Formats: sequence, C-alpha cells, structure tokens
Amino acid sequence: MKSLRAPVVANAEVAPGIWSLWFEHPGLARACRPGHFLNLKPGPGPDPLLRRPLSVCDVERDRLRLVFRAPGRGTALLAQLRPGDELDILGPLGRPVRLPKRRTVLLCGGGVGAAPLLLLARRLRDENRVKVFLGARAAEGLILTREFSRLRLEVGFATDDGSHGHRGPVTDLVVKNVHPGTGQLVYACGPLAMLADLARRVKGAEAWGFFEERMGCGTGICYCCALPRKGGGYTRFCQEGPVVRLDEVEL
Amino acid sequence: MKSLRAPVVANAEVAPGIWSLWFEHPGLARACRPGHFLNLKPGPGPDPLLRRPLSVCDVERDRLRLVFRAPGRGTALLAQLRPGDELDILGPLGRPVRLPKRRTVLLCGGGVGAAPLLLLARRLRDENRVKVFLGARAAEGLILTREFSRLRLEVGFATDDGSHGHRGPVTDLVVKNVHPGTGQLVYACGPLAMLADLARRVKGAEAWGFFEERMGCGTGICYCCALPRKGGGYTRFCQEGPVVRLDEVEL
Amino acid sequence: MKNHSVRLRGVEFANPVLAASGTWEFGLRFKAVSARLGGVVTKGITVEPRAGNPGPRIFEFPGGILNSVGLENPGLERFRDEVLPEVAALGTRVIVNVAGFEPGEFDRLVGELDREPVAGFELNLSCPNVGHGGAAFGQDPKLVEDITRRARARTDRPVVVKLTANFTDPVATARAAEAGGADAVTVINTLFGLALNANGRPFLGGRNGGMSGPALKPFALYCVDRVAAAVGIPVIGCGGIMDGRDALDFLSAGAALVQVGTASLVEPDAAARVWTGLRRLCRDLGAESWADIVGRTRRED
Amino acid sequence: MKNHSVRLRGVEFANPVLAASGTWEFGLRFKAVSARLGGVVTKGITVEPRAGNPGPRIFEFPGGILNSVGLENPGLERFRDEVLPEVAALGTRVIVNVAGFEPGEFDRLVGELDREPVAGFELNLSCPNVGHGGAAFGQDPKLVEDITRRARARTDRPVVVKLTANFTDPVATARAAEAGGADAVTVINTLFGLALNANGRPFLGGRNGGMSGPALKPFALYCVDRVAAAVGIPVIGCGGIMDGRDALDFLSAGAALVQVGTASLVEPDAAARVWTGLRRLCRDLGAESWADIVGRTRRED
Ligand SMILES: Cc1cc2nc3c(=O)[nH]c(=O)nc-3n(C[C@H](O)[C@H](O)[C@H](O)COP(=O)(O)OP(=O)(O)OC[C@H]3O[C@@H](n4cnc5c(N)ncnc54)[C@H](O)[C@@H]3O)c2cc1C
Ligand SMILES: Cc1cc2nc3c(=O)[nH]c(=O)nc-3n(C[C@H](O)[C@H](O)[C@H](O)COP(=O)(O)OP(=O)(O)OC[C@H]3O[C@@H](n4cnc5c(N)ncnc54)[C@H](O)[C@@H]3O)c2cc1C
Ligand SMILES: Cc1cc2nc3c(=O)[nH]c(=O)nc-3n(C[C@H](O)[C@H](O)[C@H](O)COP(=O)(O)O)c2cc1C
Ligand SMILES: Cc1cc2nc3c(=O)[nH]c(=O)nc-3n(C[C@H](O)[C@H](O)[C@H](O)COP(=O)(O)O)c2cc1C
Ligand code: FES
Ligand code: FES
Repeated sequence: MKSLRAPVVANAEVAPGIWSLWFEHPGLARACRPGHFLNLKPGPGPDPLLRRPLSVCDVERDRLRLVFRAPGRGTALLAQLRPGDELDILGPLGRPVRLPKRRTVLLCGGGVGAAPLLLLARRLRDENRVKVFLGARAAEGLILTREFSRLRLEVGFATDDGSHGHRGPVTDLVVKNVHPGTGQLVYACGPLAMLADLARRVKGAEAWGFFEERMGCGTGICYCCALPRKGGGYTRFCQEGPVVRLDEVEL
Repeated sequence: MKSLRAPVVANAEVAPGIWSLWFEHPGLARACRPGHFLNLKPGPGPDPLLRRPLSVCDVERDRLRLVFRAPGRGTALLAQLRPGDELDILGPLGRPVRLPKRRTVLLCGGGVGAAPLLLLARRLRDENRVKVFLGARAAEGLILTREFSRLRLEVGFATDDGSHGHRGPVTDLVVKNVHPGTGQLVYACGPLAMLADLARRVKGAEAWGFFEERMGCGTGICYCCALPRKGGGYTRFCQEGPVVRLDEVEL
Repeated sequence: MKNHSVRLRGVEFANPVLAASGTWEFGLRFKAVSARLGGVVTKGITVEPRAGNPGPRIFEFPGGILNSVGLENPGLERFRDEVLPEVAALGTRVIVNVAGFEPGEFDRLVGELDREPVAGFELNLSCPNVGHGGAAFGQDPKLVEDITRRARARTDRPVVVKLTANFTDPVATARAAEAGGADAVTVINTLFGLALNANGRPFLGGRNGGMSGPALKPFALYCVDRVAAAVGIPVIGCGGIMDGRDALDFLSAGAALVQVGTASLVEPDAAARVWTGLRRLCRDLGAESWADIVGRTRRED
Repeated sequence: MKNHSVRLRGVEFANPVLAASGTWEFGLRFKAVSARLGGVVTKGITVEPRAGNPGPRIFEFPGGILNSVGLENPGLERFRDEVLPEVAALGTRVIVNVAGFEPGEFDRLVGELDREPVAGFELNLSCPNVGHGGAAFGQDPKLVEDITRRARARTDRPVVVKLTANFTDPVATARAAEAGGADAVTVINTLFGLALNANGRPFLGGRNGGMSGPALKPFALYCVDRVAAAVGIPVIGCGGIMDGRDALDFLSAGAALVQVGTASLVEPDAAARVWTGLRRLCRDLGAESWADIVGRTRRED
C-alpha cells in the first residue's frame, strides 16, 4: 500500500475549532465507504512523526470531505492547509460499515463525531429509515446541520446548555427512540463517555460505535490500537473497526 | 534577548537554488550593520530544532533582505515562506565589521557568499574605493550583479567554466588587485576553500573572511562554533566573528 | 554491485534490509513489500498467548514514539498452527522473534519452531526476568550467554540475539552472545521512556514505554559502531532507520544487515524504500560488494 | 503558591528552574534572564584550561542535537580570577559545574572554589577516567561514592552529583552519590550518540557526541522517576525541557528542581519561559506548595 497525494480544494473553520477540508482524489472517492478512515501525514519530515486518522465525512463526485477538530500539533498543521496544498494520505483504512436494508437506523453524533455519520446517512437513507441525533455543549458546536437537513431525514438536537434542542446528553434522544424488538440499529460517534453511556442505556437495539482512540499505524501491523474486549483481550480496532459493536468491548 | 517577529514581504528564487527574501522590521533595519547575522527559526515546533544563521544582505528603509541557498531541511522551509508569513528572528548577532575610511577595499564573493558583501559595499562606498569580485561555477550562479552595478563600483566576475568573466577562481582577481603596502583591505565570503586560498595568496593586505560554519546558539552560550585559532585553541566565531581576520585562524 | 545478498549461517537473504519485530506483524499485511525485503522478523512470540497492555499503547514525542504494546501475541501454538502456514507461503525469509519470561522459554520456543519452515530466530532478551526481580535478561551478560547457548543447542538455523542498551553496555552482552554461539546480534531494541498526562500520571496503559524512531538513531548508531568493533559476528543495525541514507550509516558503522521498525508505521512501504534508497546510494558510491561499505567508519584509508 | 523557593542544604533558590551546564556559559550573556531563574549552572570547569574539540561540534537530528564541545573552558585559575568576579555580581545563585579526568581533580576544584562566592557545586562525572581505560567515573558506583565523599569533605555548600545514564543504571549511582554525602543528583547528562558524513566518517570533530533536546525527554523522565523513588535526596531533572509542561512532568516524576539546556540555544529566554509556564500550570492546578506537585506520579490518591 502506497500513500496517495491529493490536492486540497477548500479548507475552512466551520465552527469554533472545527475545520472542514475538501480534497480531490477520484480513486479514493470511489473506494471510500462509510466507516472508512484515512491516515494523514500532518506535514513532511519526521515531526510530527505519526499520521493522523480522520474519518471520511462525505464524498461528492471526485471530492472527499474531512471535518475535524484540531486539539494538537498534527491537526493544527492540517488546519493550516490552503487550496492547492497537497495531502499525503494512506487509505481507505478500516472495515466499512455493512450497510443494512429496510431498517430503522439511529445515528448519534457527539460534537465532531457527527462527521463520519454524514456519509453513513447519505448511503443509508434510500433503503432505510434514518434518524439523526446531534449533540454538543452549546448550539455553536452543532455541526453539519444543514448537510443532514438536506438529506431530508429526521434530525434531533441536544445541547448541554439547552441553547438548541433537548437540554441534556444526546444519548437521551437515542434512548427515547429505541423500540426493542424492531430490529433497529444504532451508530454512534463521539467521546468515549458518550459511547459508554449508549452501551449502558440502549437495550434492544444493535448499537455500534465509531472509535477514535490512539493508533500507531492504522494498517494492522503494530498492535498499538487496543480496545478492551468483553471477556478479555483487546480488539485491534484499526482492523476490526473502527466501527465496533458496543456490546463487544469493555467501556 | 527575545526573538523578534517580522512579516515576509517577498520571497523568490533568483538563481538556481538561491532565494531572495525581503521582510519588514524597522528596529532590525536600523540596528543591522554589515557583518551582522540573524538566526532564523525554520518553522514552529521542535523540528528542525536549531535556528539557521543568515547574513543580512541588504537593508532598504524598514526592510531587510536575505539571500540564501537551501541545502537542507531548514532553509527549504524558509524558501517556502510566502508574503505575509511570519519570520521568527534572533538578532542582530555577531560583531559588525569596523568600517574603514579612505581605503581601497576589495570584496570577494564566492557563490551565495556575495550576499553579505552587498550591504558592506553599500556602507563602504561613500568613503572608500570599493572593488567587488564575484565568482561562481557558471554565469547563472552569479548573483546580485545588478545590485552591485547600481552602486557604481568596479565589479569583476570569474567563473570556473569561463561562461562569464575570468575563467578560474575569483581569488585570482583579488590577488591581481592587491598592491602591498597601500593599506588595502580584503573582505571575502564564500566556501572555506576559497577563504583558505585567499589566506594563502593575499600578501600585503589585511584580509577578513565571513565564516559560515556550524553554530549552535549564535549567541555565545554553547561553544559549538569553533574555528581553529593560529597558535592553538578555537575562536568562538559567533561572538568574535562571524567576520574574522584570515591570518588569525588555521584554515 | 552484482550480488546484494547477505548470509547468516549459510542462509541467504536477498538484501540486507529486514522488517523489525513488532512493527510488521507477520509480514502478511503488505505481502508485496515483504517480498522485496531481505526478510521479515515477526512480532515477538511467547510460549503462552499474551493479551498485551491496556491502551493507550503509543505516545508520540518530537522525533519518535513510545510504545507499550506488551508483547501481545497469539502464543506458540496458535502461531505455529494458524499463522506460520500463511507466513511460510510468503516467499520471504522469516525470522521468528521469540521472547520469554524465564530462561527456559527461549530454547523451548526455538526447539518447537525448529521443525517449521522459518529462516531463523531472533532472541528478544528485553523482557523482565520474572524469576529474578524483573531486570531484563539482556542486561546480564551471563544470562545472555546461557540463553544463547541453550537456543543454539536446539537449532542449526541462524540464531540472532537482540540486545538492549538499557543501562547496559551492549558490547558486554554482544560478546556474551558471541560466546554463546549466536550467529549475529541485533543492535538495538527500544530505550526506556516515560510520558505523563497533564495530571502527572503515566500516559501509557503499560506505564513505561520503549522509545523508537529517528530520535533513537544517533544512540543506536553509536551502539552499532562500538559493538561491531568488539565482536566477530555480524551486527544487525536497528533504531530510527527511515531512509536509504540511514541504512547506509548503519552499514558504514559496521552493520551487515539493518532492520526498519517505526518507519513502517508511517509508510507501509518504508522498508522497501529503504532498500531502494540504499541500493542507489551504494551504486553512486561505486561499491562492488558490501565489504566496501560495511565498517568503513573505522577503516583506515 | 505563596513560596516558590526550593532549598538545597539550606541554600535557597528562588524557584526550581536552573540553566543547565554548558548551555548558558557563565550566565553573563543574558543577565536579565539569569536573574529570573532559580539559579545557573556554569559551563564545566576543569583544573587546566581546555581548548575543546575541533569542529564541527554540533549536529542536528529530528528532535535533538549531538554536541562534542569537549569541555572547552578557561580552567580553574582563569575562571576564578577573571570570570567569577563578574559572575558573583550577577545576583543569581551560581552552581559551578566541575569536571575532572582523575578522581582527585574534583575535590581539588571544589576545595579551591569553596572560598569563592558560589552557591554550590555540581560534579560532572561524565568525563572519561583517564587512569582507568576511559570509562566515565559516573559509570562506576564505587567511584561515584568516593569522588562525592571527597568533594563533600571540602565544602559545606550544596554538592550536586550529575549522573550519566550511559550504559549505567542511574539508580545505582544515585544511591552511591547519596551514600557519599551528595545533597542532590542531577538526572541526566547527555546520552552517547554518533552521526556520520556521507562518506561514512564521523561528522563531529570529537567523533562521538552527546544527545540532548526534546528527543531525550522520555528517557530522562524515566530515569528521574526511577531515581526519585530510590533515593532520599532531591533530584534535579534535566533532559529535553522546552516549556513549562515539560518542567511540570519532571516535577511530577519526582524532581525537586529542573535544568533547561538545549532550549536556551534556540530561545535565549527559554529557561525564564519555562519558569513562567511552570508557575502558571501550578497555579491552574491549585498547588499550594511544591509538595503538591513533586512526586505525584507515584502518589496514591
Ligand atoms: C478511526 C479514527 C477516525 C477519526 N476521525 C476523526 C474525525 O473525523 N474528526 C476528528 O476531529 N477527529 C477524528 N479522530 C480523532 C483524531 O484522529 C485526533 O483528534 C487527532 O489524531 C489528534 O491529533 P493532533 O495532532 O491534533 O493531537 P496530538 O496530541 O498532537 O496527537 C498526538 C498523537 O495522539 C494521537 N491522538 C490524539 N488524540 C487522538 C484521538 N482522539 N484519537 C486518535 N488519536 C489521537 C494522534 O493521532 C497522534 O498520534 C479520529 C480518530 C480515529 C482513530
Ligand atoms: C554567520 C553565518 C551567516 C550565514 N549567512 C548565509 C547567507 O547569507 N546565505 C546563505 O545561503 N547561507 C548562509 N550561511 C549558511 C547557512 O547558515 C546554512 O546554509 C544553513 O544553516 C543550512 O541549513 P539547512 O537547514 O539548509 O541545512 P541542514 O543540513 O538541515 O542543517 C543542519 C544544521 O547544520 C547547520 N548548517 C548546515 N550547513 C551550514 C553552513 N554552511 N553554515 C552554518 N551552519 C550550517 C544548520 O544551521 C543546522 O543547524 C551562513 C552561516 C553562518 C554561520
Ligand atoms: C510498536 C512496536 C512494537 C515492537 N515489538 C517488538 C517485539 O515484539 N519484539 C522485539 O524484539 N522488538 C519489538 N520492537 C522494537 C523494534 O523491533 C525495534 O527494535 C525498535 O523499534 C527500534 O527500531 P526503529 O526505531 O526502527 O523502530 C517494537 C517496536 C515498536 C515500535
Ligand atoms: C552544547 C552543550 C554543552 C554541554 N556542556 C556540559 C558541561 O560542560 N557539563 C555538563 O555537566 N553538562 C553539559 N551539557 C549537558 C547539559 O547540561 C544537559 O545535561 C543536557 O544537555 C540535557 O539537557 P537538555 O536536553 O535540556 O539540553 C552540555 C550540553 C550541551 C547541549
Ligand atoms: S494502529 Fe497499528 S495495529 Fe492498529
Ligand atoms: S554558536 Fe553557541 S557559542 Fe557560538
């Protein structure tokens, strides 16, 4: 597997501290499925050394979109990229979501966790009933709301401070919409605490989480990614995930 | 001493592999004298770790000019700077040249070594007779020729391949113009081999070299810069130089 | 150079670039890259399966990483029965990295795998010696010699001893490995390191980690230079090799082969690129055989 | 925190951040910065003047540098007569770093400088022991104890022993220093390293160099954590400290003071910034005294 080069088409801060980056790569645009992630070199040279994993947020013809927070040095460099700059990408990586048919699918995004759910929603909505729940600390942290609306799905919001939608955790909305025994599916992406909350509270639906924890290679060769598996041992979630059934891991 | 920030005004490749960068900093523009150098951080963060020393090539009102080759990682980053980007500068450093009066001064620049001689020529020419000799492998490597011409000095050229001016080392031109006992001064900047050649061949004139060897701090605190002194020991040339009398060091 | 191969105890490696243990799994993930290398060293195998350390298992610092994988591996049996058949089909020289927590585990692993289609063994002596207060085997020359000798007795294939430089002069342990009958020594394994969270607690799930990557290179090169001058068996250089020039430096310092570790985490084809780069550099140098390069740092000319 | 000072043998340092030896000359170049620090450690002083190594003396690698200055210094006499008067006027605590090539040189240096206005001494045991085949004093716990005891006998001011971790467990030498009467240990000095030219020859004029900078931090932090747990005297943390967070990490791991080295080569006010940053972090943590921070990595709560 060789790393790929692709030109940045646009990059802008879309919410406080959150960037949306479009780049062009026909091959990747064709290959990327919901659940795939890309591993990006933050800059040339040996520092920062490791690639940064980011989920594919959306695909439009030959272009792909990444939406990311910039908590550290590597993503800060990605945030500085301008149109015409080149990305150095390894991917697609991970195991894509197996897309269901004729189901009710609840999507739950916390903060920037909304990002990978957009592509998933897009690919699910024709053959499933999709409801999306987005949460954030305050209204300004809710992202991709317009994009989800354009998909003509049911979209619910939750904020910790009640500034938009339900006041409280976004998981409340999911729990309220779970109807046991109806074959519902839940896909969630967000902080570990949110996933743990869902794992505890969602009964009677198959719930999956997008895990965004530390990785080394992202390609399965280093064993540096480790989610504790129920019953012992660890899941190398860059290979078996990053989307993992919540009842299979210890949270 | 705090490092200074200054915006890049222009940056362009002026000869194959040689960049000319203008930046604006009124304070530095006032303070910098011929022989001063600046120590530039190639980028933010810990890699590359050390600053890169570059001589002040020219000053025009509030602006300063650097002219540099990009042999490695740090200067490659400097070469990529665009107008509006910020430089992180420590300086002025080193001991400026004590400017003579009413003398004949021969300036000898090998390759990019012409850079610091431009400011020196500008400051010398009103009160001295200045002759400039520039050398390079081939004509395309001769830099700053227009700038020197505008100063209305005698300018001579030498190239290894004879494509412009004298065929042979630029030091030939200097040697031809030395008249012992007339109080001439020679200032030279270029490869170590060129300085050594001058040191050997110039008899009867006081010859100085701009030394561009490895440094650590550039500020005198680390003892990582070391030119072997005649008679033993080393010259901490970031302090005692970077312009050092050629007969004081072992070349 | 007409012939790029290197031999250890008669086993021929097509070129001197190997994938380092723990950074290339079993060579199966990127088979085309494995096939271009001199060989691959497997993830460390222990007698019993090991789950490894809790996460996080990796920390990044300027120029390198710390890892605390904790030797997660399927154990001897599953490795032999489930992994090896696939590995054997790779068409690449496979060196099995074996690790133990008691001296007897090393020769047991070597003995049981000696019947399998593997090219040789690398003894990873960096694990704590459980019976002896936890210092690593590799820190005690006497233990190194003893473990090497016992492994030597169990196989006729190449036995490589991977040395640690943690608070230990690898010259002493390299000599011990040589005395014990090793065919080569790998210099070096990771260096101890600690990273903390903002709350002052260890960042890594395994508490301490092992340093690797370009930040390790000057130290690793120093170790190779010393060890190569001190022993008669080949040295396999390892630590921070990212490109052909790095590999050339290790050969110059006296290594006969090199291993590429951390670089493969960043670029899956890093080891193959190291080989391409090294070959080009040697061609530009006009080298006619590895002897022109290996050890030239100390050669008088 | 109301009181930021730290004491060693009764000598008070206004804050726990010192400039490291060899990276701050004698504190005279940037006096305003020196004045804001807890203290400065001088360039290593030897009995005889030393010209140092030929250039190049510095090499850069990802995350760090190698240096081979070779202890260039004016020697005891000129240091005492020409440098010290100016240094004494600095108004900062000045610790003199002393280095020797024979055991007797350390106590001689300490003895002769004990009459001068210096705050204390740091014994740099990383030089090769000329009489004993060239291994450094700091690699042999018995020599460490002996040299420390002899220095101790010559002064009532703080004696700090600067440890090497080169192929040596600093826990053993720290215990030896403690037994010899040291008031503190500095952990750690540079780590061996080698860099080569394209032609395979050593890049540095002094052949080998010493690694420092951020690349060293995880290893240095690991050493501090271990040493602090093993001895009762204060530990001075050193290695790759670039900002307040780095300093906080060393204090958490058990250091009572820290030294800033390589960072000052890049930013002359780096050490002062480390102190400003550390102070802010400790304020944000609500620490009321250094005891709230120092050693919290191992504290149960
Ligand atoms: C499969 C996957 C998909 C992801 N998708 C997205 C996304 O679409 N949008 C988004 O904003 N974030 C996403 N993340 C998280 C993102 O990778 C981290 O925020 C990012 O790596 C942090 O890098 P940094 O340089 O800012 O931080 P630094 O602190 O400089 O990073 C240091 C090291 O830690 C790693 N790291 C730090 N935080 C995380 C984290 N939360 N998860 C994984 N590694 C981390 C870095 O990759 C790097 O190796 C994803 C993570 C994974 C594993
Ligand atoms: C006082 C002084 C003034 C200088 N003025 C100029 C100038 O005006 N124009 C110009 O083109 N060059 C000048 N140089 C040389 C310039 O500093 C180097 O070319 C530059 O540092 C190389 O950095 P790099 O990142 O390209 O190389 P790298 O190989 O990445 O550098 C690695 C390390 O070596 C140092 N280094 C490498 N080559 C040199 C060198 N020749 N001299 C000093 N340090 C070196 C770097 O500073 C860095 O610390 C000057 C040097 C000095 C000491
Ligand atoms: C994630 C990871 C896992 C490793 N696992 C092993 C192992 O199982 N056995 C072993 O001998 N070395 C192991 N190592 C050490 C490497 O083989 C190599 O010696 C070290 O990383 C230095 O080389 P590098 O700088 O090229 O990575 C591991 C290194 C890393 C980074
Ligand atoms: C250029 C240079 C010179 C040094 N000289 C000395 C010295 O004379 N005595 C000494 O004990 N340590 C010396 N050191 C080691 C530093 O004091 C410090 O222990 C080491 O650099 C690690 O810290 P750092 O990573 O903050 O630089 C020197 C380090 C450098 C970089
Ligand atoms: S990150 Fe390397 S195996 Fe998953
Ligand atoms: S470069 Fe540090 S003293 Fe000259």
